[in-house]
Amino acid sequence: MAGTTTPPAVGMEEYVEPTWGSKLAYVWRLLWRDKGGLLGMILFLLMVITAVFAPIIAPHDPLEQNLRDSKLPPAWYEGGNWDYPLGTDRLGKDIFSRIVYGTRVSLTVAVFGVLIAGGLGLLAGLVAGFMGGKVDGAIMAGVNLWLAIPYLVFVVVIASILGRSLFNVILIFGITDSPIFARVTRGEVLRIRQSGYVESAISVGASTSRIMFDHILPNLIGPLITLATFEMSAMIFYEAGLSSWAERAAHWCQLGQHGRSLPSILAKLPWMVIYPGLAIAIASLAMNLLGDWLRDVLDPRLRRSRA
Amino acid sequence: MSNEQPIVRVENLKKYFPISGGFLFNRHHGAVKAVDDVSFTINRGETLGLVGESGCGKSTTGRAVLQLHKPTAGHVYFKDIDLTTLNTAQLRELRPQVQMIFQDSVASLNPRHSVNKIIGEPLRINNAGSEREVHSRVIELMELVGLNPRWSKRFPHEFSGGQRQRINIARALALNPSFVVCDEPISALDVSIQAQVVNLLKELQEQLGLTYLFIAHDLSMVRHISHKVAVMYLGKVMELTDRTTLFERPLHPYSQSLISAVPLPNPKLERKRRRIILQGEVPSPLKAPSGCVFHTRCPLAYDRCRTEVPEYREVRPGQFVACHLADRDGSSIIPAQIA
Amino acid sequence: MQRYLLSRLVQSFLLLLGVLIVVFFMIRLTGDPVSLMVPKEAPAEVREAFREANGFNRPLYAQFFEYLLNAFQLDLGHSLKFRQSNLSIIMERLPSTVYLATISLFLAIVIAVPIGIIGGFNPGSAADTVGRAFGLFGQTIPGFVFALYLILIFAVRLGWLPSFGRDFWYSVILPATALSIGGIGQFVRLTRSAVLEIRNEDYIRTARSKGLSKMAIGARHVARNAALALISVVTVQYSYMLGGSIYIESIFAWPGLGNLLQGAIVDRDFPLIQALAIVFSFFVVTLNLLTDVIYAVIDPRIRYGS
Amino acid sequence: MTKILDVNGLVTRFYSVDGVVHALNEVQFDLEPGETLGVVGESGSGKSVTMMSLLGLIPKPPGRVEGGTAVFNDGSDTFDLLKLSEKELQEVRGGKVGFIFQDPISSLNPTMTIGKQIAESMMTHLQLGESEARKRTINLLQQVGIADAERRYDSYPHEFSGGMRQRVMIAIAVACEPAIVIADEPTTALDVTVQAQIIELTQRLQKQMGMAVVWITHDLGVVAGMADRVLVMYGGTVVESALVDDLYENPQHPYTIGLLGAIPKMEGEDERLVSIEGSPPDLLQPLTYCPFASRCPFVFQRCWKERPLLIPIGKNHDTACFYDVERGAPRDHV
Amino acid sequence: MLRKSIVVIFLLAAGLLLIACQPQTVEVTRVVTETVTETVTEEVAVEVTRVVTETDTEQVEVTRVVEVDAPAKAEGELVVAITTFPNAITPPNAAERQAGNVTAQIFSGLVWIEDDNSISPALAESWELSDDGKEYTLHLRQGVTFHNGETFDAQDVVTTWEAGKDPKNAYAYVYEEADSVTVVDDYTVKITTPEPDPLFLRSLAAWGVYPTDYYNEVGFEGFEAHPISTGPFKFVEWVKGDKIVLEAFEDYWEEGLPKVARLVFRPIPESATRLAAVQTGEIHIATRFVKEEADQVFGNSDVRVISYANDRSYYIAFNNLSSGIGQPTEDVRVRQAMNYAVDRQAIVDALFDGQATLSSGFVSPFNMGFDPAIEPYPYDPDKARELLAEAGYPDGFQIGFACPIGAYPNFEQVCEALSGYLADVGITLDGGEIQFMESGQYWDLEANKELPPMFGDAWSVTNGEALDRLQGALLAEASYAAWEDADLRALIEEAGSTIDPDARAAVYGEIHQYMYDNPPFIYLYYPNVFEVVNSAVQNYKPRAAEDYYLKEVFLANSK
Repeated sequence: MAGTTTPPAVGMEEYVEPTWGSKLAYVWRLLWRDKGGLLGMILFLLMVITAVFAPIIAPHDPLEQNLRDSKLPPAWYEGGNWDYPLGTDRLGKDIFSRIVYGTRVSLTVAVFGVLIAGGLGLLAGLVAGFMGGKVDGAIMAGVNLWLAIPYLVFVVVIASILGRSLFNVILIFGITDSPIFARVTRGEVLRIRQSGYVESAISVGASTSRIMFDHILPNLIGPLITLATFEMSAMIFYEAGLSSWAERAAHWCQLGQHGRSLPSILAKLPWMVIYPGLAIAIASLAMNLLGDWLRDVLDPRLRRSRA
Repeated sequence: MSNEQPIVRVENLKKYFPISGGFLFNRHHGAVKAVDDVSFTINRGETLGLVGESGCGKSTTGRAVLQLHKPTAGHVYFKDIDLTTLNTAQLRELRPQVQMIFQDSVASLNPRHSVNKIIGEPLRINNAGSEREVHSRVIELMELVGLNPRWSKRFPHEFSGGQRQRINIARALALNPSFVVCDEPISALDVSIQAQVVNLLKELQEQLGLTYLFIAHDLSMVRHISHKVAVMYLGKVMELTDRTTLFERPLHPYSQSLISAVPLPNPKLERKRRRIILQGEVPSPLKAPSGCVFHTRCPLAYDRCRTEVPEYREVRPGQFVACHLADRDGSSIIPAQIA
Repeated sequence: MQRYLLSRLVQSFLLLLGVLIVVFFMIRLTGDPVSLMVPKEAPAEVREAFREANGFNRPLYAQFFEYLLNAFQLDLGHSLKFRQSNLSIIMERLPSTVYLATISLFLAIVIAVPIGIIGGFNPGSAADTVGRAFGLFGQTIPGFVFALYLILIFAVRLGWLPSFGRDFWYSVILPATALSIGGIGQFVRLTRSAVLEIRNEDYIRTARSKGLSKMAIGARHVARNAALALISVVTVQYSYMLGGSIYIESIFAWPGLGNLLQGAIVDRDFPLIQALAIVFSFFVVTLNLLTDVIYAVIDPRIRYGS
Repeated sequence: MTKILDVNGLVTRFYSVDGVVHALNEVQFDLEPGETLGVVGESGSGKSVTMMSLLGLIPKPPGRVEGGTAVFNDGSDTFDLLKLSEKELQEVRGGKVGFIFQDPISSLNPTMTIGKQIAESMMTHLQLGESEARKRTINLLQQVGIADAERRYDSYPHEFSGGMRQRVMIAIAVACEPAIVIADEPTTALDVTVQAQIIELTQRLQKQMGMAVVWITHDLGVVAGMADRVLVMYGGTVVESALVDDLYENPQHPYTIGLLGAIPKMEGEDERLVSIEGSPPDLLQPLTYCPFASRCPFVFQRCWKERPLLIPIGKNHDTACFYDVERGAPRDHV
Repeated sequence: MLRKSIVVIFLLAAGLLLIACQPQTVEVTRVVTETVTETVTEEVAVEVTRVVTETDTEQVEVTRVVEVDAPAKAEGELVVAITTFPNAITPPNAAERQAGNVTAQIFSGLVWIEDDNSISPALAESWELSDDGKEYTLHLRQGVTFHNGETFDAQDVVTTWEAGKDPKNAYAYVYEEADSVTVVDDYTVKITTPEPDPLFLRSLAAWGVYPTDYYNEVGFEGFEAHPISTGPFKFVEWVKGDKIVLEAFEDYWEEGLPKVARLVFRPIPESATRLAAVQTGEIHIATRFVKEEADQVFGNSDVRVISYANDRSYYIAFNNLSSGIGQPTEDVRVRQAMNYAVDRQAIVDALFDGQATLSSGFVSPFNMGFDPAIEPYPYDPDKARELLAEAGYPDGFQIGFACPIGAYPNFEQVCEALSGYLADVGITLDGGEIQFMESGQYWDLEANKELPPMFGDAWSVTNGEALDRLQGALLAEASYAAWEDADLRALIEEAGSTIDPDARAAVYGEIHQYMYDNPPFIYLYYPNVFEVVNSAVQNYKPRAAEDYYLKEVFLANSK
């Protein structure tokens, strides 16, 4: 062997532990590559900021009524003024402030709805997937049953029993959406259980709880986060439709509140619907784009390993 | 090896997978006899190679030996303890001594765990000391298997196939086992890397006095690493003997054809060689043939093979065969078949 | 395969039984049916008479078993508002709903699948971009808002199409368009991703290695396999269109089940809501079963599978 | 004899998330009519990518063929494969060049009968009608050793065993009697006994139809028995090319030497296997020096500075190395 | 991908452009409009739309002059939109106004209520009431035939009563108001009531008559499926959920009526669709619009807007029967204060574009005995604060407040606005917010008297007298009552037993005054309802109770 000076071999470079900065830079690279994801992320962050700082951003209390200033058009139209940038509704509430606070409500519904649905679904899916056999059969039969019952029945029933409140909207979303999470969780659990690393963990004597919490749960996160994003988008979408429902809270659109007169509002006071509607569409779009991106990034089957 | 003391003794091991299904109530429609009456012993410090084509039950045997699949029947003695009688807790206690290296090095490493976590997991499970001690043991193991210890915080996808298999080996060795089942540890690797891993396994065996059950379908590798070799076909051992005997004077027609099918990396020899090309493929274990399971593909099969299951027995000292022909005249059929 | 289908049939039956039970108790949870159903002005004795006449004074379990027994005899009770058997009311409306849903589904497939296929075959192309945007548009625009604009434009402004009802063969165009928009969005995205995935399959590489043209690969190899990926979504969407078309049917005064349900909710006609819930569940369960059958028919791996 | 295929300077890159993968770096080889060329190398060495690049089968994006020529000449036609339009390539694929892929399970369309999958090729290239194609397909199925071909025509892939599926793949590849068949690791997923069957079948068909066969494999044993010539690839480039006997007896590239040493013998006492330490090269870097440098036992400074090109060192024997193994010293005239 | 997103936004924006083209119109027409339809001469109906702009300049615009030329015989097809799917089209079952309006075209009652609420003969040509006020003798019209050719006689009235009180009917109790119905002779019947009932004769208007033979033949179900009576239109078919088709009855007892040959009812629940369909000419008459919708067809000469006040009184009720016991609202000054605290006019302007009549009590301007001298409470927050202070609540108080959802137009917003005004005088809400409830649950709680001490509701009457509304809301034993006041009870009971209309009107006047001084409610408004009809429709007169009769309606030929 010819004794020679060799520079460090390719691929053998010193391992640098990723810092927060480098991790963020990596995420940024992934985002930059998928401009849709980038847009989704920016919009999502905007939504979060809007929700968190709603009292600072909104010029008015969303519930404050001022009948003298009712039905003002957006500021740039004749008759509008910058006190109410996007105009007012029939009680003289500021549409812009309502959208700002509505972001809060929509995000709350989406986040907690997904948390409930995800929590219930995760639990059911984990138990079903992990226990297998009769337990699995029973849980999945329940899941199928749940899915076979029309969503409106839940709405009608919960509305009648518990009345309308933001919490109940969340509850409805949580309950009706949980079977989806259960199915996905179960599927993933079954897949992960079959995986080599679980088998090898068993072979070194890992306990059931260790397998559950150390091996199965962390690997569930990716697919579930992706699913959650899509479901949040759907919830924001439906919350607008159901918002008749959760009264009082400052909602986007409040389609139900306008009830049957929505079309006439569209014609006469379009700003009352357009801007909130646009907010919903943008939110829904953001979550969809973000979900698409997360699916690409988090799905281990699509992730490229470094050769 | 001089040490002739059996450390692992497998007796009449069976693993049947029930086929069930149907509506309303699960009914058993029969069973796949993945492992059907397999017996062998492995001496301390020795390697038993287990070869056969896919679906022959060699991996299931490996898992059944380690009780990762509960055997349907039979006994597995490890240092005279019958593993089949142990409950989960007792087994867990014994796990450190018996370990397994899995085939697919990608799938058998949790993608979300660092190397440190993966290799240290068996130690942590068995409470082998403080985190600092565990870490120093991990470093030690990484060095042992030829991994740069500074990579301990990396994740599996940042390693190449060969390196991942080294991680697997390091984990298996973490608890100082005396017996390791290697389930096709090299078949997913490139040729040059295969040699690295096999060399490593051999070195470790010499260094640590390990006993291996080495499962593979690559006969040349099995020959290289094993002391004894068992040939499986459809859940049964067809032939078991020391490796020299098997490769030079195989008795079972299946062993013969298997050996003859291995391509040799030598063009001249290869051109001269006459192969026994078996017809067809391994039948589905769902519908295993009657009599000798090999009779449907055996070039020498005759009536008796179709009806009567050949007895698995010691035809010559140390050479166990399950074939009626070997019964008649074990040695006479060899020269006719192998060039 | 017959065994498989038989077992799915039995499962579906059990599922329906479950639905019957759950729906009954859920509806009962909503409160005393009598105060919901009797007009506000009615005197107290009228309420009691009503309670008695409808059997609401009996113990719950007795009511439940009678309900179950009746359900097995295809008697889903009587509507309070219409004073008719629920099933006969539903059967009167069913054809309209099935017709609308079927046309909508057809429309969604015919529009969305080609867009998805083109996008999936040319990811990143202009056609793909437009297609994806169209898909997102379909998924983000609320169907009923879309419906109102359809009426404003095509009925009021242009006067091309009727604004409501089911009087002419072309009456279905607007409601079907409105109802299909969400499905179009979903189908575009799913078809696209299915095609993208299938494009990377080894057998497509094989097909290309045979020298087949893009068209031939698309038609012979991608389409069928993409269809497999789409079937379950299509049936889910169809059951949604059958059951969830409340807004659309209501806006277009379409004489179907969604409209009926809308009215039933407004009128708090709980027996009818209950019957409709059961019928909608029946759709879901039947369509699930149908999905399995279709899979069994077109996927040879199931057809001959173990 | 004119070469049926002459490839020079083939460059293919993949534009991936992590950067540009330099998959092929000026690959150079040729193929004579009727010969069997073994292409050996480990995964990522570029064996498959080379063949796929020639026929436009690499996924685009992210792949891109960025340079080189590949002159195809079957006696009647001469053209550069890399300059053909997609439409022209379609005529070549399946018609003049047949492909056999590694995994017969995923490489067959699960929802199409195997008969149709074979006949499809004939109908495309030979302009046969359905019944004629069916007749010839059944005939072909018999030739590749599928019993009861008439009935099996209408079977689906999942009803076949692995070996049978690979026979179907072979039938697809040779359906239009191409001049070249490229077999991409066709036996890797198969058992040894089945592998032997497939090798035998391929050889028989090759003789019968007079095709040139390119047999891609990582198993030096397989090509030893069947190839006329062997190409060893490493790091997206050809490192050695020689007649089969010459290569096995007299390997010149350190990688080839290592590869041969890594295979255990089937006879005699076992010695320690020669293992090539280290890992395959990172193709994210452009190849400015010898790709094998980091693993080479003979490496010296020049190897890190310059990339060795393929040079003839004997009759029909080329290698890309600065070190003369026989002499035990760097080559001086390169 | 960025490109894609831009396209998405572009598409969304394009969709919104359709909406965005509206605002200009809106700003231009942001005027207080008032649409009045009046018949100017007998020969020519001129529809006059008077537009009063903000600057008070008056514009009179003649949108259309139509030849009034009533056809000699019934011709043309009149299509009327109804807002719900009728459950039934027989009088004892037609559960709400829309179904009742279909029924009214098929059936004729025994008496007829004129537009001014007076009673005139219909199938009963004349009647006498016994001295004790419990026995009515009706003399029936002769020569009246049913749609199936049967002749109408006294037995049919008995059949009508018997069929009507069948407990299967939703409104059986209306028929149970009669104790007995007996045949005196072929054209005379005697009807007795258990107590003297001033409103009984009115309810006979709703007794659409049943043909005895036919009813006995087809039974309850058969009759529901194919009703037959003596009305101006006869039943043809009912396509459930789609349409109800009637056609003119040639032998109708009123000479020369009806004037359209075919009458079709189309259920269209969505108001936007009704509005679209009436604009396209697919339907002729569409009802139940709000002002904003009616404004949309402003300037469209194909249709005209009809608006009129609806006798539905909106109010916020107080409770002194259950949840309100011990609450500040038991003090009359507090209740007065709360009436002063609310700017009704502002609410009505903001939410109804001013299209509502303010309420001064439970006896409405459309009711017998209404005293126009009693003005609605003015908006006077200072006075409210003063009264509150007087009552011992200078800083206000906190109280529970509930409102139904989806029951009445804009009512949620009305409640919100109201709570804002109450907050101005220091009255805040329990839990800080209004308890909004689904209407079903709401009525349920209301009937069980479990609503909070303050809750919103509305009550309509259709017979021109406030009695039903007074009895239902203010007598403790009534299902939906939450307030009891001994003096008020005495007055209501007096009104309920005074047969003489003039005397009754005087009692109503007293009640009006009493309830103004001693309000059990916060009075709100009577909203106007809007209808849009095709310009060709002539002689169409809806009433305050939202009911209408189409026998005299005809379609002008000119187009």
